[in-house]
Amino acid sequence: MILYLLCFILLLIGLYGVITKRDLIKIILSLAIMEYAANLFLVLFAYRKGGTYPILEEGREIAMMVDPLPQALVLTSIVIELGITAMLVALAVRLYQKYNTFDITKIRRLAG
Amino acid sequence: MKEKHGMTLIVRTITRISVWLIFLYGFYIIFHGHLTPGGGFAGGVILALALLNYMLAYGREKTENWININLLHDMESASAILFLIVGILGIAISGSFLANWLSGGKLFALFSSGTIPILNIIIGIKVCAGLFFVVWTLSIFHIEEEAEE
Amino acid sequence: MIIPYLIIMPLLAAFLITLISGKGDTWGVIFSILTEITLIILSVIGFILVLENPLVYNMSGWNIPYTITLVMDSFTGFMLVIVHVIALLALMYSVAYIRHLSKSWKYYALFMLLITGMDGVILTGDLFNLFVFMEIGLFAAYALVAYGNRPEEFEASFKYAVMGSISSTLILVGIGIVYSVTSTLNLAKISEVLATQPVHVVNWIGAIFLVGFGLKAAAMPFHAWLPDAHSSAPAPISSMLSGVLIKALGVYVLIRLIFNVFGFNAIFSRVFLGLGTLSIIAASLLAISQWDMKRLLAYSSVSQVGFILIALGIGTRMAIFGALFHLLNHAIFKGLLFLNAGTVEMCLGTRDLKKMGRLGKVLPITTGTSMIGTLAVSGLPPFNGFFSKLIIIIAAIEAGFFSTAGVAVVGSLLTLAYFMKFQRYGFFGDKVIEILDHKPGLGMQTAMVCLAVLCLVTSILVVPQVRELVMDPVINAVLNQAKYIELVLGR
Amino acid sequence: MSLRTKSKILVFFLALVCYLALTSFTDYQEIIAGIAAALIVTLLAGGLLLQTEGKKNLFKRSLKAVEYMFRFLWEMTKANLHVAYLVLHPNLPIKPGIVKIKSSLKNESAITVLANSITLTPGTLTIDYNEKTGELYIHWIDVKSVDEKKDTEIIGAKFENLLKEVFE
Repeated sequence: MILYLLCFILLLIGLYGVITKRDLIKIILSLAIMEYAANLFLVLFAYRKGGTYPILEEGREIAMMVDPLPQALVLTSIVIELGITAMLVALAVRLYQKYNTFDITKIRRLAG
Repeated sequence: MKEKHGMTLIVRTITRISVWLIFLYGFYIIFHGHLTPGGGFAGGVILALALLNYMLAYGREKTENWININLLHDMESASAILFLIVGILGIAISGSFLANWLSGGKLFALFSSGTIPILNIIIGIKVCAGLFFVVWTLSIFHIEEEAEE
Repeated sequence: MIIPYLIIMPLLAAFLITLISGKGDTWGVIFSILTEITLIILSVIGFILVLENPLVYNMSGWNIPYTITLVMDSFTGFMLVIVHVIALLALMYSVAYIRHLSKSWKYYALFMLLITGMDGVILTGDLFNLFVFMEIGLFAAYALVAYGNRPEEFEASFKYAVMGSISSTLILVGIGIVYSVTSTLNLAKISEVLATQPVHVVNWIGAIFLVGFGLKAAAMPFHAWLPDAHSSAPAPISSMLSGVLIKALGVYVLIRLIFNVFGFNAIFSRVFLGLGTLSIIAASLLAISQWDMKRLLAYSSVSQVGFILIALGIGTRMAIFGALFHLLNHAIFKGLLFLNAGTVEMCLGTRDLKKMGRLGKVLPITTGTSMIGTLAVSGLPPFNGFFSKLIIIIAAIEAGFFSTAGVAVVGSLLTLAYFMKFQRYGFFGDKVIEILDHKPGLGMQTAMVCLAVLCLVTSILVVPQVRELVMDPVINAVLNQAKYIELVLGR
Repeated sequence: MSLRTKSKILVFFLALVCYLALTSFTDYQEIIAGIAAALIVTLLAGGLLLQTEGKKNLFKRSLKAVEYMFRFLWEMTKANLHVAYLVLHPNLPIKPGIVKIKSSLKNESAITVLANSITLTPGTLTIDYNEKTGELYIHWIDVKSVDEKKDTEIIGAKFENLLKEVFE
């Protein structure tokens, strides 16, 4: 249970960072923390006490393997996050080119 | 402007000596995707890192001489199309998209599990090219920015 | 077996465009338009086929617990037809419009990815697959919002991407919770298992998904990204985003999850009513104060999504008809209005309503079609907007939600008010304009005229015979949870 | 046979051996896959390994290399003890700074090995190398002198002479 709580706290730390930080790069990093917390959560609930890795090899029994599906989901979501993070970094670089700053409070051409 | 021409001689020499080993490991991971952890994505990332290692050590111009950037770009889209073609062949042969239309082979052998190794190789190429172009494109931004100032 | 091709074709087109095109956009235009025409034909055929008996497609030859299922019932077909009609017209419009921004094939490849994402979300019967396709579509949307290479577009795109990532993370957590409760990701199976769970579990899961997909649908407290993103994007993309993306990724998924999977209950109804009321009133008031043409339209999108939400909250058969009808109508007239705004922006070089004037002489077609669009969105007869709003109000009164009916009436009046402003300053201002920066192309005008005609034609859906033929199967698909489970699991 | 071809052949066999060591030497499927992988690697990065023509006396040079290894281990042990002494001393008598030393080595590999040896030895760390003048910049935890010649003597000389014999 304590692990789930820590995972949730990690998610909140990321959310806090996204909301309060003013630097574009810090916002991207906070988003990454948030996404890692979600991934961690997925891996965490698939775990069980004494479970082993879910890879079939010669002479291994299936009984004590952990659930492989959430791990597959996490792999997929990591790939997606890679794409989104690359996109965000590219946008941040372009914003820096146009405004000469990473400070989000100074990037305000769109009102309201 | 030092970055444009790469890093010092020490880094370059190490890269020169080790780049083939990184490539080999990437191919190993891709080929064994259906037997061990890893697979197309992980192996593709390793391949891309080998290319990026060279790019960081030697700079952009030398990388352009070493690998054909246009060919890599074409390979990226071609690999996606190949993936879809393998999937559509599944419709044609077995009746549903991405169905495994090759024979499964013996369990735990290298040449087994039908189309999955083929798809792994295709994904590996796609990820390698894609990830390489992400960093490549970001480094173009960098140079433009310096030129503007 | 047409179902997988609806996803394969746009994906194939996207990568063919990147492979074949050198520098120009000729191949991009040819491939994307050909694909889009094929997709329209496929989706119309599909819609007609599934009116009788829905189709289920299991990917890669495995059976249900091990595979990703694609489900096509009449609701899916309905959404697909909307998406592809708007997409084809937006694409026709793009050819001339995008060339004045930049001549690149990248736009068409991204556009095809956007279509892939939406098609996938609509067709899939698997929760995680839905997430993946949603991210594909959103990724293309982020890139397309920033396509015009102006500072404010990057800003809007960044904002959109950050908000989108937060909501995607929430949805991922929600998927995790659903999987830990039900041990499956197939929507029908989830529905089956959740029926045996205590109701508060269902409500909590529903709450997470409501926040996540509410952000995508831009219901009022979660709307902050929409006015920036939708007003900064290139015009055809604005019309795609406002017209279909927020519905395919937000409203459609909410309807599918709440009605077909979780089961509609009083709490969901209250939440929908609350979100809808807030969206209608607050967004309309915000829209009145806007002087930026496309921003006004973007706020109007938020308030119109509010109408759909309150209709869903009422939840009777008639209200669902109103919701689906309004969804269709909003896609058409908001698409049209964004294209009009884009034409004006291209021809005058500004979006500021104060700087515009009398455009009747130089842009007769745009003025005429925007008039039709305005009348439709403000709910004046004989246009489609009138009927859908009327149906929603009647349904509210029938079900005893009098305050909701009142909100809907006030909302319609406010809509009329801000669109009067839009027309008065945008097209019938005091200054007579005679010189234009650019001339609108033929494709642009055709697209606008087609949408304007559709504004009138879709009114035909209220005729009882037509409604029975087309809309009743769709409403049944939405309302009948048991049938969905039965259909997918094949019992 | 040109240098590039030689390099490619060398890479091919090295890659094949490495791949088979990762998997198994007996399975024919692995051998086929290994040959394929080695071929691709050779095509991609084969020409990069060798850049300078090899010298004669390979056997003698290998012996020297082994000797160098032992010398290096010995120096490392000494330096480890020295740093341990510095850390454990209650006054912490360190005097960090960056010094410049001059190396007479010309061969790229030799310089790389020298720089890495200096980095691996505790207490010293190679920061940069100037190709034109042959100068190495080194961060030193306990700077004993600021004179370039003397520093070269203390840090570089113990490796340099042997490396010259190994590579040149």
